[in-house]
Amino acid sequence: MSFLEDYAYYFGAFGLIFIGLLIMLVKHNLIKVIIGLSILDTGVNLFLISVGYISNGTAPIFCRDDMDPSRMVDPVPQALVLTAIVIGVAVLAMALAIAVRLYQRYGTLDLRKIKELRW
Amino acid sequence: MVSPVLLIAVPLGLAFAMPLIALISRRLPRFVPLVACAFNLIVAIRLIPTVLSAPVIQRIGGFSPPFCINLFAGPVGVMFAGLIALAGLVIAIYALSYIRTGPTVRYHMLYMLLLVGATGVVLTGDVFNLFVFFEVLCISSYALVAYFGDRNGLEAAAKYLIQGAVGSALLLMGIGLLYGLFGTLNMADIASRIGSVSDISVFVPLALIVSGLGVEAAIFPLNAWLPDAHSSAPSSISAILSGIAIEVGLYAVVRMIFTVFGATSIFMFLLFLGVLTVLMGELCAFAQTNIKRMLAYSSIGQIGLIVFAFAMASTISLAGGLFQLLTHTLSKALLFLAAGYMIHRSGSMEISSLNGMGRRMPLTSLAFSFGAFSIVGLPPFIGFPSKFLIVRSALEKQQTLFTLLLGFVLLGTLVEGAYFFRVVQAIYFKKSGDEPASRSLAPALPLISMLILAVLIIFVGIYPQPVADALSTAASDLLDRAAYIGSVLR
Amino acid sequence: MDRNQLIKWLEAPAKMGHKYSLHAVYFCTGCGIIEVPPSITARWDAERFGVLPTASPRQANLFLITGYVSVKTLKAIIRTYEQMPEPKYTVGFGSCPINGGMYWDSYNTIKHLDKYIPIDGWIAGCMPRPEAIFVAVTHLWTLIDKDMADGYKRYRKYYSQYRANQEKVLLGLEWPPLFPIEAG
Amino acid sequence: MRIVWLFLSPLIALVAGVLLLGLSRKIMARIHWRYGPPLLQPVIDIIRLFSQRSASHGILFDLGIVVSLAGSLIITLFLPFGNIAPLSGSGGMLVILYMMLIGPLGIALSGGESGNPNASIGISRNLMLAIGYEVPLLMVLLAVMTRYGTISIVEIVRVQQASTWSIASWPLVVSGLAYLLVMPAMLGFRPFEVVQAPQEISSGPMVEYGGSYLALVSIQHALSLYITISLFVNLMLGGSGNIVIFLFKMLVVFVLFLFVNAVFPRFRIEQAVRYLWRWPTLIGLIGLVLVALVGR
Amino acid sequence: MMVELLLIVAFGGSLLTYVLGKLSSRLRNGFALLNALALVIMIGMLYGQEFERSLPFGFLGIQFSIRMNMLSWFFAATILGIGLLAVLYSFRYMKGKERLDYYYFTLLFINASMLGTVVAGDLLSFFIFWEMMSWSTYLLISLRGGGKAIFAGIKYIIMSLVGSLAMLVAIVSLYTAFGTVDIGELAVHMQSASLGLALLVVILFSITFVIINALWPFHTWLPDAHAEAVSPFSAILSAVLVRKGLYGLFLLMYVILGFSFLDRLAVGAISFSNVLAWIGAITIVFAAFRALLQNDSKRILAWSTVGQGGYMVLGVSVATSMGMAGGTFHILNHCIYIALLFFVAGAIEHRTGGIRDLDSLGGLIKKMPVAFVGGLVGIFGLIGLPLTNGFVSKWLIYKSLILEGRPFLAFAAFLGTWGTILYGYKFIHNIFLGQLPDELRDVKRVPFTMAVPIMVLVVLVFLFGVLPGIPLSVVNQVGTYMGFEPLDLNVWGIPSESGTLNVVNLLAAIAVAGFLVWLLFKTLGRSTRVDQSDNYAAGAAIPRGRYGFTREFYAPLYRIVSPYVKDFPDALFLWIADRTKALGGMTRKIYSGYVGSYVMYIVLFLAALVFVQLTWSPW
Repeated sequence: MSFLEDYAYYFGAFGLIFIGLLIMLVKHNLIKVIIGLSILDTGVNLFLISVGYISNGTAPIFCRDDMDPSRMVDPVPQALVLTAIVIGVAVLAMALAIAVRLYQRYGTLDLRKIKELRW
Repeated sequence: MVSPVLLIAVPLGLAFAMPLIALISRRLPRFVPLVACAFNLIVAIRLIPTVLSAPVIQRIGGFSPPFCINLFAGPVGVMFAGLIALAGLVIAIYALSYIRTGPTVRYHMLYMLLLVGATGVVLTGDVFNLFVFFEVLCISSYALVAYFGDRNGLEAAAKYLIQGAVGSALLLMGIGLLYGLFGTLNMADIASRIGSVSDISVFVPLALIVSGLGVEAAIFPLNAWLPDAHSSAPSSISAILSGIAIEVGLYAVVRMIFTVFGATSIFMFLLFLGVLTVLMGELCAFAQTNIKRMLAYSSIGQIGLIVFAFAMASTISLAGGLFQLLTHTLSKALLFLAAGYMIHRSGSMEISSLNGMGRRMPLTSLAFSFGAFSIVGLPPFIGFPSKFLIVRSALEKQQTLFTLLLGFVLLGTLVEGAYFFRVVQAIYFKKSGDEPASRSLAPALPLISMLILAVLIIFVGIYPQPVADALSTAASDLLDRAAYIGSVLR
Repeated sequence: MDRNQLIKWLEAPAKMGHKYSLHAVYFCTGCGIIEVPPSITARWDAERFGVLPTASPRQANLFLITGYVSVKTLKAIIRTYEQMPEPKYTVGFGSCPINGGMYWDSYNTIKHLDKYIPIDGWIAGCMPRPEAIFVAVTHLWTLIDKDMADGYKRYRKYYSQYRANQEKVLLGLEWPPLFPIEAG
Repeated sequence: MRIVWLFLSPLIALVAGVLLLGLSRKIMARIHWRYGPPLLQPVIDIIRLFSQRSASHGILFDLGIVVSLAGSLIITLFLPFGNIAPLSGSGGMLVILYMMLIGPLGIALSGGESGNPNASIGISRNLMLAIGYEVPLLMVLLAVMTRYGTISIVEIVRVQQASTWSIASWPLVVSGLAYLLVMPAMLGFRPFEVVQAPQEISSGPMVEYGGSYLALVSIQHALSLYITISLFVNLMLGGSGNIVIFLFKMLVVFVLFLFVNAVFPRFRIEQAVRYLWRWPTLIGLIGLVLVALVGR
Repeated sequence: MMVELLLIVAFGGSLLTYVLGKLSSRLRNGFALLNALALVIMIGMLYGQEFERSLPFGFLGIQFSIRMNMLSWFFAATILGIGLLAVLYSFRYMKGKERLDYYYFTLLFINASMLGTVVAGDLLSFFIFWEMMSWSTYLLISLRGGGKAIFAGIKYIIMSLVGSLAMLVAIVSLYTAFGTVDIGELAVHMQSASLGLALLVVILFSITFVIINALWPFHTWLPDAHAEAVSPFSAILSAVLVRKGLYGLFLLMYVILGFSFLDRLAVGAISFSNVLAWIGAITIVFAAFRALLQNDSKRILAWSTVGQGGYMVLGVSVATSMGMAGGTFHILNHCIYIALLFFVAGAIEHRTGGIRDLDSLGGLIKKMPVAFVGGLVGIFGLIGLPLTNGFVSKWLIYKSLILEGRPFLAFAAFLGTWGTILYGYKFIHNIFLGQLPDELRDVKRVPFTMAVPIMVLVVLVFLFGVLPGIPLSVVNQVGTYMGFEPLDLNVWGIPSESGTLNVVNLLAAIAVAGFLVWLLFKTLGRSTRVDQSDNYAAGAAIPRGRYGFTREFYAPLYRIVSPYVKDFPDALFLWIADRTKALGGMTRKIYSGYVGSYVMYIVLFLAALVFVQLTWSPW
């Protein structure tokens, strides 16, 4: 079980990533693709978090003398993820804004029909 | 002693101050990018003599590397920063009169953010920081591509965004893996430890990062967004995207591969990829009838050429690649700027609508042909020394493979020549259809910006020696991992 | 070739040339031409008299009009005659050129050819035999000797009359006058 | 002596050429079972022509003829006649080859100026026929020059007299055969009489010539007969040190081709060129290859 | 400093011409002429000097240098001479046309670049000038506008680009091998070069020079370009620009490599010079027959330029002093008479309102006597009739071929000459002879400033034809510079044991014979001038408008040869261009416009990376 315990996050993360990618590959609706993108982002974030995660760890703050540094959760990934989430949100907002405008212009969100630019 | 932080901080501050400035006067924000870029340019030029002797390491937050986020202002970084500032300045001048409609304040703000992102990417010494700056660059360019809010712009922006987001997700994943492996995000630190783990475990982040950055760098086949975005964006943005954004992406790829991973074995792969990119880009461009799409595909071809040069990984080839990068920035920017006004005048992006443009807009046409000649690599324009260096480096390998690949690359150049000369002919020698050949110049400001670029193109083309010297220093900086690690982890 | 003739030739080589080198343009106007091929081929061999068919009037000095002359043909005859270099000799062959022959009452046949171009000699008959050509040639020799084959001079002298006749029957000519026509 | 020959040899050539012309008419007549004109009939013709008044079409119309005749006259100075070749030291075979152009070219320019389409057709046929027979002829001449290693015709004649006639020596016999096949075309004899073709295009380039023009052209024609045959005799039959023997050789060759002339009908120009580019060229090529293989 | 000054004057003059053109067209014309004249005078002063020195600046660490010797001087003199005449000619020809400033600027700029190529002392500056020459030429070819001219321009620049890329690779490989591109130093280094390198360099350079020299099978750009350019520029193109290819060959074969070295590259009979000679031979015959099929006055001349290039290459590749002299002299001669012919064709074009179609011209001898004399003399030179300059050089070439035992090559050369006669006569006949069409009744004479260059060149054709010793002494010095024995010369020709040439004898004979015949003709003949309508037409009066035979002048011959002399290389190149475009059309289909597939590409790229890693594990 320890294996599953240790790596469950990774499986979850990669699962999300694959789900996200799959959605982006097979779905034709722009909103769904954006949802896929969001899932992908979430997966990546989860992955980043899990890199630094130690089960039953402590906060990486030396508030007491007997804190075991090896039990501390790495703070850096969390900072990273925080940033990444912000960025993800920005991208998402951007994407949605564009989707709205696109719908206004094209009257559809079907990416198979939004193919004026090609070749 | 100026600090490289200023290169990022000042424009960033100005960008966010833009809405405030707009409160003072609606006319003022237009000049802010000008000021910022001029400032950056001056700073970069001031920095160059310093960094040529030794790179400036700017630590942020008081820690010392590898724990802090550091800026590494080496020759390459500063040169790129200078280049970005230069291109930014010229295009800002152009945009003064080109961008008149729409939310202009936001345009200038996003434009500044784009430049900040680009400058950040080239100056940073931290992997995650790289990602952040990249996202700044990307998000602002998504928005800028859709600036006019027309059908094509929005479609291109949507596609660009989706691909860009996938790319950054991959990049982020790669960075996460790197961190998982080494527990550090400092490039120099990672570089110094990269040998300590097995090849296969380095490979996965490498593959992810190369694909992630490759999307932005428009390496074939990750470049599907490029023709759409470049052709649909406003011409000033096309110019900056072509001239700066993909270059910065390339820089990032090169920095990661050369300095961080030191992965010499991927070069062969990149070599073939570069040749393939050249051929794909040029062939697609050859079949185009839309001028901006043609220029965009030509950018792909140029990227291929630069990748080819970088992948040969010798001092000369790197210098050649950097030189080609410079060439591409200046020439393609010039081409897009000139094409922008010609399109503005004729109202269509079809090449056939440019017929007889040489009489209607003589100076703009002249600028366009300078750009075209330069891209093709004809002396005495700037394209020639760069092509010369690339050819020289390929031949100095003294291997049949390289000579053969060079042959393919030159084939690509030939095709490039074919379609560029076609356009130049259309501009000068074809009779325009119905419109009487009245002469009208583009407004003065765009002309000034084009003139600056044209003069630079010719001047460096005639006298490339100082640039080449500086670039070969930069190239050895890129190649010399030990020096990099040493100077950061001092 | 007796001695006297030799002396005469030395005196007037041109005349000798005109006599013994009659290059003919056989103008195939009508049936008369049928007698010409026998005369120049092996049966009668005109070449021994120096008579040789030529392809172009420019090279010829003998004009043999063989057969009836219609109005339309007359134009070609005049043109051909005018293009021949002087001195030039004209011979009408058969009765038709002389007086219209059996077409005497045709509206479209020229009855008096010598109203339109000068004729130096006639060969009567319908058809004349090929021998008659040689008779004509020898007669022409004597005429040349006596300077009596002067059709071309007459043409020059009375050109305005000839031209007037020609224009009358042909209702105008397409080419300018060969010689200047004095007013009146 | 050389000065005398300078003026004498064109004259001799002229006389010989005119005689050949007369002879040809006589012999042709005999072959046709006719009596034929007197031997001097060409002379009479020329005298007659000179005495006629003729039409001129312009300056070039006059000049072309003059240049053509002058060019033909000069070639006789380059061709060894017996042992005499007053100007052979001024350029050799190559000059002869080029000077042989002047005759047809002069007539072509003059005839072209006349503006008569028959003349133009004749000239175009003349030039086409020329390129037709030049292909095998050049092969033959190059074979001879390469074989003897010189471009001087006097030298070629000398070597032949020292050893044996070209046409009787081993590799050159093939070339000689090709030369024989193209000779009628060079002489303008049937079956290659397409240039003048009196019945068809009214004697081609000469259609507008009358009077003195035709006289000069006749003289030129006579000279070119002489030149063509003399070249053949010099190159293939070893020339001769003796003028009489030389003329006799010429006569033999001439009569030979007269027989060909008398019995053949006429090719169309296309057929002529096709023929010339097939058999004579093939044989000439074999000859040239043989010479190249055998060497000097 | 003279050479530097020369270049400065040449380039500066071209720029200044443009600037002055903005002020006044008169000033511009005057200055252009003055500039060209000054250059001619300066090059005249440089005669016989020989030096080589490096310039105070360089390019990417490579020192530029310039050299002046007889070879350079020879080519420079032809360039500047023809340039002067072309400028003079342009005044009237280009009058009233658009973009004259641009025209004069580009013309002078091309001349300056060509001058640069011949005085360049190192291969890099040679290349730079070469490229400048290429693109400026491209800019001028299409000046006339219209589909054909544009096609010609693009064809030229693409082929030229192929050439220059090949040359770039060659030069850079020399540089990487020896660390220098100085011609003098390379000549020393090359003697110790490996055969592989030498072969590569020779092949690449030859591609370039064969392309620019328009030898078969890379001739295809030339007929279009020369026919479609404006006539003064066609003259420059044909007379001097194309011959830069030969200059390059001279440099490569004799100055840099040396003939003995070239011989080492031979495999059996396949040696460089043999291949070159055969290419020349094929070019001659092919071009001659192609020219026959043309019906455009300038296109005929353009094809003749192709063919004449073959003669020069033949002469050069024989590599005896006689062949060299012939080839080099032929460059000069061709430059004279082809410029003359293009000037004539241009004059016709100018006066008839742009008619180049040989079927619609005729009878212009009466209207444009100067043009006629020019055309006739030019064609005579082209054919190489005795007393014209073409004769002497062709004589030298033929003779060297025959004496070297290369009868097949000589045969090709001769055959080409006969083809030349055919199309040359067609040129003369269809333009000047025959009947004057009604619509050309009021064509005016050649204007004075156009007649002057024509007459100058006419005089030169005869002068060099009658006194070939004068130019040949220069040619001799060129040969000596390249390491050949000087030819034994007189002012009137070449005395030599295996066949001498004495042009003065010829002149005397022709003069005397011509005089005698003329006398005979004048005393005995009497003739009257007749009108062109007084013409034999089987007794009919000829039609007023037009009565001539010009259309399909050599129709029977066309029918025979046209299946065999199709322009196969041209068709091949066009096919390649077409296929490339189709390929581009196909490849760009991968950018399908559907985002899902784009994302797929990213994933696939990643997969490919993984696949490569797993299969070959390079990382």
